[in-house]
Amino acid sequence: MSKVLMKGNEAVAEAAVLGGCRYFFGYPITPQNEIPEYLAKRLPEVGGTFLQAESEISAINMVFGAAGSGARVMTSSSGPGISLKQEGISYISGAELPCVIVNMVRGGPGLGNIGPAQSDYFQATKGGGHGDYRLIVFGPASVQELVDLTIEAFELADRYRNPVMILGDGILGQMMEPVEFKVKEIRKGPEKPWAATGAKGRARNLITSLYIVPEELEEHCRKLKEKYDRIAAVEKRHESYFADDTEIVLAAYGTTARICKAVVDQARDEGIRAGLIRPVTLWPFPDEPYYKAAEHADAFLTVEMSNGQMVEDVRLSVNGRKPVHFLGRTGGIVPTKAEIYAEVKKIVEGGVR
Amino acid sequence: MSKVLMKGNEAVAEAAVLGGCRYFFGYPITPQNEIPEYLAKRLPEVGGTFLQAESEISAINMVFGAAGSGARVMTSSSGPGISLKQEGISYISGAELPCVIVNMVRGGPGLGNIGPAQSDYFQATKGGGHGDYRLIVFGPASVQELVDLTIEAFELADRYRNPVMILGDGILGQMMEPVEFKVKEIRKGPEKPWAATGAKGRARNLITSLYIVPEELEEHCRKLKEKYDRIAAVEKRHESYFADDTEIVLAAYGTTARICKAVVDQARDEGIRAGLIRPVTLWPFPDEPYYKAAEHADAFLTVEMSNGQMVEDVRLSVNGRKPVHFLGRTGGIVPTKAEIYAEVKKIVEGGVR
Amino acid sequence: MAKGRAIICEDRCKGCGLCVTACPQGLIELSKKLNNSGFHPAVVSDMEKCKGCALCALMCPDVAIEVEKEES
Amino acid sequence: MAKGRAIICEDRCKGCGLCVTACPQGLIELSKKLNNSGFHPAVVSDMEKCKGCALCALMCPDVAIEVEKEES
Amino acid sequence: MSAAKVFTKPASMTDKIMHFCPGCTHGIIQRLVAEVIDELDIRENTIAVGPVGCAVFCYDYWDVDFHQASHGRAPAVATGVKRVHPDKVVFSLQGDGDIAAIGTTEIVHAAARGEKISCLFVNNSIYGMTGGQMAPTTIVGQKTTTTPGGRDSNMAGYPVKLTEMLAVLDGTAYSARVSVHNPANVIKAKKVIKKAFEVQIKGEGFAIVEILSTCPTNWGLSPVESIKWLEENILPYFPIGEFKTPGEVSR
Amino acid sequence: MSAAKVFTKPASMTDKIMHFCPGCTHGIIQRLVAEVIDELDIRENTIAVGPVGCAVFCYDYWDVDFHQASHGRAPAVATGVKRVHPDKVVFSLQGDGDIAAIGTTEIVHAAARGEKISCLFVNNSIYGMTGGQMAPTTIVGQKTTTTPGGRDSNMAGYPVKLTEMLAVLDGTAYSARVSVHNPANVIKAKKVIKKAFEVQIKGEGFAIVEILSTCPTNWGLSPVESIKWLEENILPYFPIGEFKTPGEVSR
Amino acid sequence: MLEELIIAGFGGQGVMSMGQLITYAGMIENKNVAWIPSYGPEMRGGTANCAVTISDREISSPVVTEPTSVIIMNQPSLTRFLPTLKPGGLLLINSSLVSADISRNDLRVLEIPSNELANEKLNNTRVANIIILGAYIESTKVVTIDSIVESLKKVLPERRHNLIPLNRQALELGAEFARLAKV
Amino acid sequence: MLEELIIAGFGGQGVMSMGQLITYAGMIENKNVAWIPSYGPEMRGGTANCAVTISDREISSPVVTEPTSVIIMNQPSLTRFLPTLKPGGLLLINSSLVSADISRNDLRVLEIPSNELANEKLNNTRVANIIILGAYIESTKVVTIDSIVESLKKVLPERRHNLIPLNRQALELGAEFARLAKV
Ligand SMILES: Cc1ncc(C[n+]2csc(CCOP(=O)(O)OP(=O)(O)O)c2C)c(N)n1
Ligand SMILES: Cc1ncc(C[n+]2csc(CCOP(=O)(O)OP(=O)(O)O)c2C)c(N)n1
Ligand code: SF4
Ligand code: SF4
Ligand code: SF4
Ligand code: SF4
Ligand code: SF4
Ligand code: SF4
Ligand SMILES: [Mg+2]
Ligand SMILES: [Mg+2]
Repeated sequence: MSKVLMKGNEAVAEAAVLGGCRYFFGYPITPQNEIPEYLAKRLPEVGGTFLQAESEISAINMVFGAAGSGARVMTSSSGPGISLKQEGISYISGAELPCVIVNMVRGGPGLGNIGPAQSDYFQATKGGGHGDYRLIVFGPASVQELVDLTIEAFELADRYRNPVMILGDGILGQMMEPVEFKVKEIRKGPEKPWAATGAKGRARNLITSLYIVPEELEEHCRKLKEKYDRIAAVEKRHESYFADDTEIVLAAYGTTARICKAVVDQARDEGIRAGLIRPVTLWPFPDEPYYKAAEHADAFLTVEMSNGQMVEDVRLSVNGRKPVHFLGRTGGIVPTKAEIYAEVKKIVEGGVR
Repeated sequence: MSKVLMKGNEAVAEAAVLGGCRYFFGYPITPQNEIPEYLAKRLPEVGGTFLQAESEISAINMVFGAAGSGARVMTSSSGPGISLKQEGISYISGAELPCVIVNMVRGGPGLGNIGPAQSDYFQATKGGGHGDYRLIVFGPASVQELVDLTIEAFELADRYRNPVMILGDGILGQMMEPVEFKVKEIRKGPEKPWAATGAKGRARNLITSLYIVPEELEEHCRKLKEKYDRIAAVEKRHESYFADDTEIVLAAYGTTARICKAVVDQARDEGIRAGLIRPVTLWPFPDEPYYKAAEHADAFLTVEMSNGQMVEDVRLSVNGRKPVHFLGRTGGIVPTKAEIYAEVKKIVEGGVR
Repeated sequence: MAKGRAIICEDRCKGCGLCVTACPQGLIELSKKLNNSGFHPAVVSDMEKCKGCALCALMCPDVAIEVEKEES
Repeated sequence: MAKGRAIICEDRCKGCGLCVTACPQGLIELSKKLNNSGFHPAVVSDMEKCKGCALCALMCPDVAIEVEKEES
Repeated sequence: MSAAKVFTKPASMTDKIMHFCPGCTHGIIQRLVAEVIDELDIRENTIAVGPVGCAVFCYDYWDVDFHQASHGRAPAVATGVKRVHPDKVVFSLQGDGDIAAIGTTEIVHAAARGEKISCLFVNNSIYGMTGGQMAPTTIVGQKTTTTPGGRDSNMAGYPVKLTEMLAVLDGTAYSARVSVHNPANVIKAKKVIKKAFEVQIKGEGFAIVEILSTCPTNWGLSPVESIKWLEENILPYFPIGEFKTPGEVSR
Repeated sequence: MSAAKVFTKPASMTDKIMHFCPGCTHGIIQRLVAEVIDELDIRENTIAVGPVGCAVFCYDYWDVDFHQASHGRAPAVATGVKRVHPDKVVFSLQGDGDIAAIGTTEIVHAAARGEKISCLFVNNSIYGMTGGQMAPTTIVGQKTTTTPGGRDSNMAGYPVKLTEMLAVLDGTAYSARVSVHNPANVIKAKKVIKKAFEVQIKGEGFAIVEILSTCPTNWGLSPVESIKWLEENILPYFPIGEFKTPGEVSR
Repeated sequence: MLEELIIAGFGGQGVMSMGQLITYAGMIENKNVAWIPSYGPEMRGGTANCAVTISDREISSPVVTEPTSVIIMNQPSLTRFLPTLKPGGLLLINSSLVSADISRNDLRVLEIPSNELANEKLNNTRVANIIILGAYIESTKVVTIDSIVESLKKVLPERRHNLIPLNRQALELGAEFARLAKV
Repeated sequence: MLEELIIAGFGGQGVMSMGQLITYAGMIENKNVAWIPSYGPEMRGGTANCAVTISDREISSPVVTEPTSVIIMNQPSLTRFLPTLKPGGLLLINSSLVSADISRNDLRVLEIPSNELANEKLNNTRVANIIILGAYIESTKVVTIDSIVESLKKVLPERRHNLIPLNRQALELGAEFARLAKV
């Protein structure tokens, strides 16, 4: 057995190293500090660089520079820090650079608190920065998945020359679960002939998001859109848990999805045909499974640690075929199995519209 | 006739003064510079303060301070600058402070260009910052409406203790149209007993968004949600243009809506029963009119200067009852009447699904 | 010579010992017992010797000490 | 004395006049005619007097001046 | 002969027990500020602006109107407050991470503008609240959770002397560094803090006071050891003194 | 006797006509940088980082690998680049708004870290690109579109002496101010820019060079008048000189 | 009546203020008006154009993509805007600066050597664009010369009002030219 | 088997590491495990608790809201977690620090004066929490004492391995106490 017991944050950090990340730029914020702290020790061991930036804005712009220089690079933060990174994320997306950004979501808005939350879903999936761009967003639900998706994030980032965000939450970052690191050898990124590395023996490279002529910017935006469409065509992922023959489909991601799984277990035990469709990619959102489930399910229940964000994507997916209900807790409070189950029962018994 | 010919940006600035704005904090960025430049002259005339901040982040935090001190206060920016303000906007929303924020949207992502665009719709309406919060977002379509909605923005901001955003675009800010300032006397805000003004003869006031105890933050978020629901119940606004008996309903806001109006004119001239539903509030989004129009319309066409953002809200409103098509131009390019009309014809004639 | 009284609030004290070091007379020590918050609070061993100089209070980060002085 | 030649590229020149001020010999003036970009380009009035000191070129913001010098 | 109180909790301080760790000198600084507010009799005339950092809850301890700021932006928030209430006393308190890392722009420009506010800067050479990461003021060689081998100047550079730096700016009227590691310095610190308030009240301009402070928890030392560590390690790099006083012009 | 070129366009400069307004000394600075790159023979070994400001298109003129930055963040972007390519020469160029307003934190901390990059700072005392608003370096009394009555130090404070300020930091190896308002100063400016590159190449640490420049368009003066205005108004406040040279330690 | 005009040339040729004057005049005549500027990507001295809409109905869209009239002040603008002009539309060219080689024959075309006219008849090249304005007004009757003069009064600062007679002369000169050319 | 345990007390009482030890032991025994910490809002010395899930099936939810066992190390935690305990669940209380006045009678309750035990029997109050751990293991058989000792070896740095015998003693002391109390 090669499993080790690890905190989510530390697992992300180790996974990044295995995924070939050699550069980390970040600024402290709870609840993700174990990531930089782990990497401050670990990166120098593999010849990489850990640098504590003076702010999140500097961190994301260091990432911008390192990504444009051809490196595999990561940053991580939470809530307020991710908000500050929005301009930089827009630039990186506009310049089509690969990087990985971790957000261990905490309670907001404002300073809020450091409890677990999922209220940065809109920001992550719809674009908190300016302009038309998309991040690939993963919503892992276990420490193992944190590891696997972090490693993969670096691959996807390079494949599409696009930032990839890992959207966790305070619980996921702090919890310990046994994990297996399936990747044994530290990965290396592909060759990056487009990178700014010094114009030795070739025409100079330019890393930019500036397209001053409208026709050229439109062309650039069209290219970006085509890329996003391509990603949407092949990268949507979800997990289906007893969702093939259902009265009611739960929709939840991350920590909340774990609780919903337990609710499905209980419901099935008690004769309710409940199921869970858990998006693994939050963008691109796996719409098809929901649309299809609307054929047999009578209703959907989206559960989030927010006042209702992903529920919009579920509604867009179901497209009016069946009612989509919502249950949310906020402020660092995790919805309980009991309350979700009660809601499921109410819906199944026709108690709510 | 008391109309004056004014640039959109200058009109916003004058409207702010009439609306009672006494403080402006901002940082230069094209295409909204006429707003601060106008106010640099104008505010001192009415005993107000214009201050050029050292950055957008400082600007929004000065707004935070002034709003918490009880003032009517405004800031304006565009694209990258608005992205930088996201953390501050989240804090202001969390602390429930009134203020007005103008975004004259330019082409993105990244540095992009200074052409007109509508690609910050998601950021404005879904929350580009962290945590569950909402801005009231106006999408004016003429210089007159810029004036009227700016004045009203200060009222709504104070009424709900919530930031209000004016989402314009490069054209709207630069164009000149005759406007009438219906408000003759400079308005004053209401008393603000909650403001930090020095605890003279009363218990001290605290302006904060920090709720360290999860139960308290959840209670705060619940209060915020109730407020947003209240706003959604009474503040949704739209303009309906020949939209009562239609084959096809156009959905567009701002400058794009103006062009769509001309398309509707042309279509009606040529025997196509086209109509336009123009959201005036982008949040809360006026969903009902679309939902109702789905009864008689065969299809919808959303037109945006983006790769498709508001179209999601239109789809959520129509809720699968009828197909919702999309036409977008980007990068500072304005969709032409001709191309929209062609699309309308294609849809009406069954050319597209 | 002036006579003083340093009154240490047991419940505010966190047992940090800064007052112990600060007292020029060496009058303060940490109690063996725990207060309600689980700290060993500071106590003045021999109040008779207290000069009321308030140096202990100046250094107390938790405003746990009040000092009185007898005026003559 | 060295003889020089300041060659001003008419199309690069924006007629700013900085070279005019810079030439210690006062040899440069702005032409009456317009170049393709609508500027009055600088011209050397009397090339014979040019010393090839390149001070004009040093000040030209548009790298419009090349200078040659005859070696003796 | 009658007994008189020679030391009590200042009136503008609430009764709430502070949340700081045992022996953390943040608490001394909180008290000094309250004492100054009392002495100047400005409790009803003051608006305080707080940091994000261990002092984030200071509104619980000062009985004055209070405005929270986002991390590092207290000087900008204070500017907004002061412009609306030019007749009020507006001050901010920030930690080293808050003021000298993420908030560098805001403090530099509040100073450059000669903003009539008083800024207090608690330098404990570490990020206290987030659990002991390197701060801009961390001493070369000092171990923190993000400099596990000690701060290496080749990788992570040198401590920022913010207060000296601000003294260069013409907008700065008063700039000084104090410490609270022993009673004599506590007394001196209070005088300097008071002066920073007076500079504002007299309209002389921007004032910054840096206060050296301990962080026993994240330094991994007892409170008493921490005091010693401050004396031996921080003081030599961050000397106490007034770097600029009103009337001086730097150029 | 044969004719030799004594002045030509530097090899590492492209043929593209620059977009700067007539007589804007931004152009001189662009050329000097290219000349230095030529003289040090580092064209294939250099990565440049640009600003958002009038020099935003500098990638069109320098024939080197180039990395754009967001407004004010060039030092952070350059840090990212340099850490990945420690063997390359990495430099940035920024305007006064870019470096001394929005980007204050980034330049201060690049300096504090002793980041081995060369930072060029074009001070034209105004926001050129956005149409002439007040800059952090705008002189007291100077009219701009956002100080229509002239910069009022009581409202808008004093110009920021960034280069002097950075000299205070231990991470700064080289800090100097030059000007390009006449041939003698152009020659001197080039020497100083070259030194800033050499400081990096020798691994001595962070270098900053401030270059006084004109903005005829937004100053509302002819190019020749602008030169004069610079001499009479900017030079007295922003004196030319070296504020720190390698080896000096500020403390 | 719906007039959709584009004026295009180099920055600095007065393209923007020509458009503003017409817009102002339209407003004075109680018409519905709108003006939209558009700058090229260059910082200074690049191309610039503006769109003016004047209508007696409410203006649906102020964005002009198929103009009814176009005024051309430099060569690149001719190439760009010629194809957009509505059939039957008016094409006004400053022939002092632009050599017109018009590929369409469904237009009303008027070429005015306005720099020469300004120089020869008024001894002042600064009003070349005002001459074109006069010709435009004569050819379209969208607004009157009086209204333009009225707007000049509002737009020019008091100390420049002495220039108004010269401008009126220029307007009339252009109008006369157009009358004679009978477009 | 699905054990959902909450351990709650003051920060600094070793609450977190108790949970980690059990989790580690579970993993060593090839069970599915998860550990989730939760800190109170106070910076230091405030309340802290952690949730441990051990199961031989895959763990659906690692978030514990209705624990099967609860270990209580301070008074406020009793108030907070008593109501959440599943009927029939195990309530373990350090009675040296907490005065138990249990309002429910559907529980298995075990009160251990573990500070006294540690002091008297082992002459070392530091292992009070390890004694409780031993009692917990005896009462639930979720993992073995051997596995806990095994995890101690992994968790403790080499130079602290000399403490392992003491810890085993403490575990066995707790187990014995539980056996005698026969919960
Ligand atoms: C934008 C943002 N980034 C990071 C944080 C996390 N954070 C909270 S306090 C703090 C720094 C605390 O250090 P310091 O300012 O030195 O204050 P101290 O706690 O040492 O007194 C940080 C980084 C935050 N709340 N917001
Ligand atoms: C975040 C952000 N804010 C504002 C702008 C707008 N902007 C572009 S350049 C510039 C400043 C230009 O001034 P300066 O840095 O002095 O350079 P100059 O043009 O004078 O050379 C500003 C504010 C922007 N692009 N991004
Ligand atoms: S008042 Fe002075 S003498 Fe008395 S206990 Fe305190 S420090 Fe000691
Ligand atoms: S200084 Fe204060 S808190 Fe510390 S031990 Fe003394 S009385 Fe207690
Ligand atoms: S080279 Fe010297 S002398 Fe010749 S034109 Fe230029 S400045 Fe004048
Ligand atoms: S300095 Fe250069 S651009 Fe200016 S006038 Fe002379 S040659 Fe022309
Ligand atoms: S963490 Fe450090 S700075 Fe914060 S309260 Fe504790 S000792 Fe003080
Ligand atoms: S605007 Fe000013 S700084 Fe910019 S190019 Fe023109 S003259 Fe130079
Ligand atoms: Mg600190
Ligand atoms: Mg500038």
